Amino acid sequence: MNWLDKWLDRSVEKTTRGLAQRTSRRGFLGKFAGAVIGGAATVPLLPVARSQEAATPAPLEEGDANSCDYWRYCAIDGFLCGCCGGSMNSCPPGTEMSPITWIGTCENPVDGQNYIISYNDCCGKASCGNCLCQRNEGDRPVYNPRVANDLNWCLGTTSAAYHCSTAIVIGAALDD
Amino acid sequence: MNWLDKWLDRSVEKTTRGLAQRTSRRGFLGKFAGAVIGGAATVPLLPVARSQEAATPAPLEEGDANSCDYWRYCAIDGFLCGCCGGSMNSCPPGTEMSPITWIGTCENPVDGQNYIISYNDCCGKASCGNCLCQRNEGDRPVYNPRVANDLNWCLGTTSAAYHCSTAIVIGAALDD
Amino acid sequence: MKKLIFLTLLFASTAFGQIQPEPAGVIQTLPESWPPHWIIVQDGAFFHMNSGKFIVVDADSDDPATRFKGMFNGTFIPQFFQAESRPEMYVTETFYSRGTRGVRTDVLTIWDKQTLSPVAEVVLPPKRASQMPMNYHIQLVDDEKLALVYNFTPATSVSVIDIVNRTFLGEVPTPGCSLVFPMAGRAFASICTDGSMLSVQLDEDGQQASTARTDVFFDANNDPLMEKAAMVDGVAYFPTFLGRMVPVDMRGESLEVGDTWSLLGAGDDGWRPGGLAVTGTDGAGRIYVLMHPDGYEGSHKDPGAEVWVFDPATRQRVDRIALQLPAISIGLTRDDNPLLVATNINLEVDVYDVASGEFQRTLSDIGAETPFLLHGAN
Amino acid sequence: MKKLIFLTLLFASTAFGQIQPEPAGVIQTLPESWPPHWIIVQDGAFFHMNSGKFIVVDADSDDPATRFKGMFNGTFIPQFFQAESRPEMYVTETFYSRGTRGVRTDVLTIWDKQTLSPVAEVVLPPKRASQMPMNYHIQLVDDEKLALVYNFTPATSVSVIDIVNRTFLGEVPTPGCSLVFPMAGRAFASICTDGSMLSVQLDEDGQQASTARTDVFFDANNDPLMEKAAMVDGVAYFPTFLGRMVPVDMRGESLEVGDTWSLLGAGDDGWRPGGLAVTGTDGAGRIYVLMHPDGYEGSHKDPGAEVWVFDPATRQRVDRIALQLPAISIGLTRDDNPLLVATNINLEVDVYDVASGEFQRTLSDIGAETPFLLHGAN
Repeated sequence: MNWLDKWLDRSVEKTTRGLAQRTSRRGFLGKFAGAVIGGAATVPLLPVARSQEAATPAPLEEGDANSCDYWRYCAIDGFLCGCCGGSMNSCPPGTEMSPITWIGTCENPVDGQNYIISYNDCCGKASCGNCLCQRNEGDRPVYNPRVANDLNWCLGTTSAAYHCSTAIVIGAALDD
Repeated sequence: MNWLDKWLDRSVEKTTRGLAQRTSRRGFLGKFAGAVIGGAATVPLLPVARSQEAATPAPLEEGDANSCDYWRYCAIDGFLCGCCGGSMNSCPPGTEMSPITWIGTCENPVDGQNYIISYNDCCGKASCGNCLCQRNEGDRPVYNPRVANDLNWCLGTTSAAYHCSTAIVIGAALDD
Repeated sequence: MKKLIFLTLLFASTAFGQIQPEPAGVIQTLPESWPPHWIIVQDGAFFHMNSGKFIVVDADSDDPATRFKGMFNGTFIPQFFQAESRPEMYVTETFYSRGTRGVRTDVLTIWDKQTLSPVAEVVLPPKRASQMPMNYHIQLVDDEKLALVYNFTPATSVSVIDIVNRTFLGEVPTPGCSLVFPMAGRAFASICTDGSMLSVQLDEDGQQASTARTDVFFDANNDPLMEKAAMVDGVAYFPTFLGRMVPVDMRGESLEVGDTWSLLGAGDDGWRPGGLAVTGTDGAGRIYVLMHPDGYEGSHKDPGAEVWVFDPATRQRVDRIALQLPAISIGLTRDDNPLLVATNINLEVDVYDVASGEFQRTLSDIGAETPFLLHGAN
Repeated sequence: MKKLIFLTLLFASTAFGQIQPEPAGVIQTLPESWPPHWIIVQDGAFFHMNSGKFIVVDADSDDPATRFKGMFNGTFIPQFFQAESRPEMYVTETFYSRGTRGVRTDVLTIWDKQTLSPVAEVVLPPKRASQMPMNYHIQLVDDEKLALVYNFTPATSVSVIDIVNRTFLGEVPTPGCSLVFPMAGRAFASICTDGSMLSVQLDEDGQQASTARTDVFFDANNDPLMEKAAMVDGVAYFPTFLGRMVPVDMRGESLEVGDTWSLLGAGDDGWRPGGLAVTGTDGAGRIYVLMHPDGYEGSHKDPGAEVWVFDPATRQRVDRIALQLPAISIGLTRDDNPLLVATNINLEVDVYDVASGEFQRTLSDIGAETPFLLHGAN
């Protein structure tokens, strides 16, 4: 039994309380991605595709890009920018995209292909407050900051105020 | 039918949402008190007792001093300081009592006597968030500031941040 | 692109798949002119006043995720005004150097409608009125060249700002009178404790040139004018606690109090105006008033059950919209096919089509704690 | 009494009744030494980060109104530490001159336990780690003469403060290592990305005197130490993701890694530690760990269903407390008859009596939005 599911299930009630429940462990941004970190990871090591055959201008996608279940968010943790006036890969008006990001490796169910996702926070305004989404797979403690989602990744921005998080496809990865 | 009652009744559910409901018209401090304002008031004009016979060191009271129904709060509007680490007539630790107050005239059900109540806000910390209590009888628009509860009465304090409200008995009043 | 530096470091020894990376660093912008059914939800964040918000929402949208167009912050129960001639919005807000303590700074922040970014600020005397959100704390006059901000310390005054050059000009006292109502030219009106109104003419430098007072024309105790007036074509329509409507013509050099009429018709006994934001107007000049039945002393801020629509020319009620949930505040979009929006008692925003009177949808999950005021976008 | 001026004005022509007016201007204070069952609820206000709170609550009280003893603010996900030798609490917080924008200022604010007022502040380099609340962001060492604050920019370092004289002394780099764990004397430890720990000795001026690194002693990827250690008598006990317990003795000049033991006994397969605040200790030196069944990769922050109690001397589980609702954080009061407090999945605080293991009450309506951490009062 997955306790987290229970927790999140309860929060689907669209009440203020439900919303509050979704926040408690926020875990800002930053997730574990085996291919990038390398080393002995608990998630499968995903060497990046070198073959031109895999090349496509962009992955075909389907599903609700503002649902926490969407494939790109396999390692996201924060308010989805698509619910905040941005989109899954752009920031809402008046925010600043963090130049320092964390990386996930997510499988696109449409093509079964793994893609490298850069999770860039949008910064400089207070919490968006919508569509809080958290997945802790691959998260590690804060002494391993590149894979720790208890960090606020609004670093290198004019303001460290955290607003929401994007999920930007930056490459394809090949399974072992 | 009293729409406000309906509104407040719903808010008695002890949910975050319920709590939020109780806030919408907060109406900081300041209420109408006929005896003090004088003039043609819609509430009964209550000349203040001049007789020594009415003198008592303090009124006898009964009831829950942290309930919005408590007699002293007939003209209060805000978070009850008794739920915030203060009491009905003292401020919570680390706050500052506003030197500028508004006045109500409330009937004590124990002795049937009317008393003059000074509502002093406690200031300098963010919203206490507990026991929001509002009664609009005698409230008038903000151009009549001494009787307007849409004002923040944290005036003349080091910080205007509003935390909670007290209800201090400062005298007895006689009915007409 | 600064943001790529860290990525480059990470991937220095790692090859990428050969797909085209999506562009990074994209920041959305909004149109300079907003669609007519966008609204601005003013969230006072009553339990967290240092974290107030203005949320731009598409009131036509049935998609809870995409109806949210953007937001900007406003601190410590800010007040708000939109320009018509410029894509600008104005917010007066208060900051303390240590959150709720320390040195106070009041500013008028100018927000750009396309970028939802602060493009300038004017530091004000730290006197702005700390009150519940209301529509006559900030106004623009003189073809939107001057901004006026109401102060309350409890002494009352108005700060005058050259909003074109974004400089503070001075402070005009308004003893015994509150708020700012726009008059023609460089002038404003305030409403006074004694039941009169004050008008103030400003000179070229934004200083007080002359003032005038009307006679006492209302009873501030027994049937006070609500300060939450509806303005149509330069006339302010003040509902009273007991359901009268008092027009004050502000188009001339002096104020002219018009004839009072009643909001109530036959069978309307007991209905009164009430709520936090009680009035609204649409592009056709109709006036909307939030009404509740069974009024009593103290019910003037109770949630309303219906919205009554009046034609100020004929002084007749022309429509009556029953609300699916009682509401504490109403607002209107500013187009010819307006939506009525209402903050309901669950602190969600309900949308009604004015033409049909029908409930359309509830805008919940927009990140608002206490959506006190609703503004149709200009 | 300044406050009487306004009243005097009002009542100038009005006689009072001859009762004794109640005193005005009374501000409550708290005892210098707090009752052992008071707790400090750290509300990160995740949806309103500029309005965080620390709320002092009597966990023994069944009266929802009077259990609230007071509060103070903390801005932008503050971190917290209580002194033992002084009635002081320390909060590191971040302010922007315009709320969420403008000039950043980081401070360590010193709060007095009797007055709940800020008695001093130390301005810090604007580098403090912006992370979820956790217990090893601030620590005191050298008989509480030095305060240490963890920085992350993402370069890691520690700010050193003379907390007696309330002055910033300097910044010590901790490359590759995070957080501050207290060591004996003027020294601290940090835990490192590579699976080792760093120890830093400070000189009289609070500057780095010497450093040492342990060998790599844990696998930071496959079974990492949780940084949320329990400290008992100078030994830090780190639970691992998979349920081992790794002690590190911090009482000497250098760190000594002890023998690892397992939290799991026969029949405990699948149980793992997890949550936001996973560990606690009581006055008897027992260690409390928030546990959930059916663990999996990524479950290390899931809410826990039980709290397991261990005696670190015997390495045995001595108690097992079933929670009435799953919890995300736990804390303990620090007395001999401790209460276990737990932030449940409704974000209320549940209270359990440790001796009986019985649920006592739920502390709701304490004005907290997101009560992330719970601290027993010193």
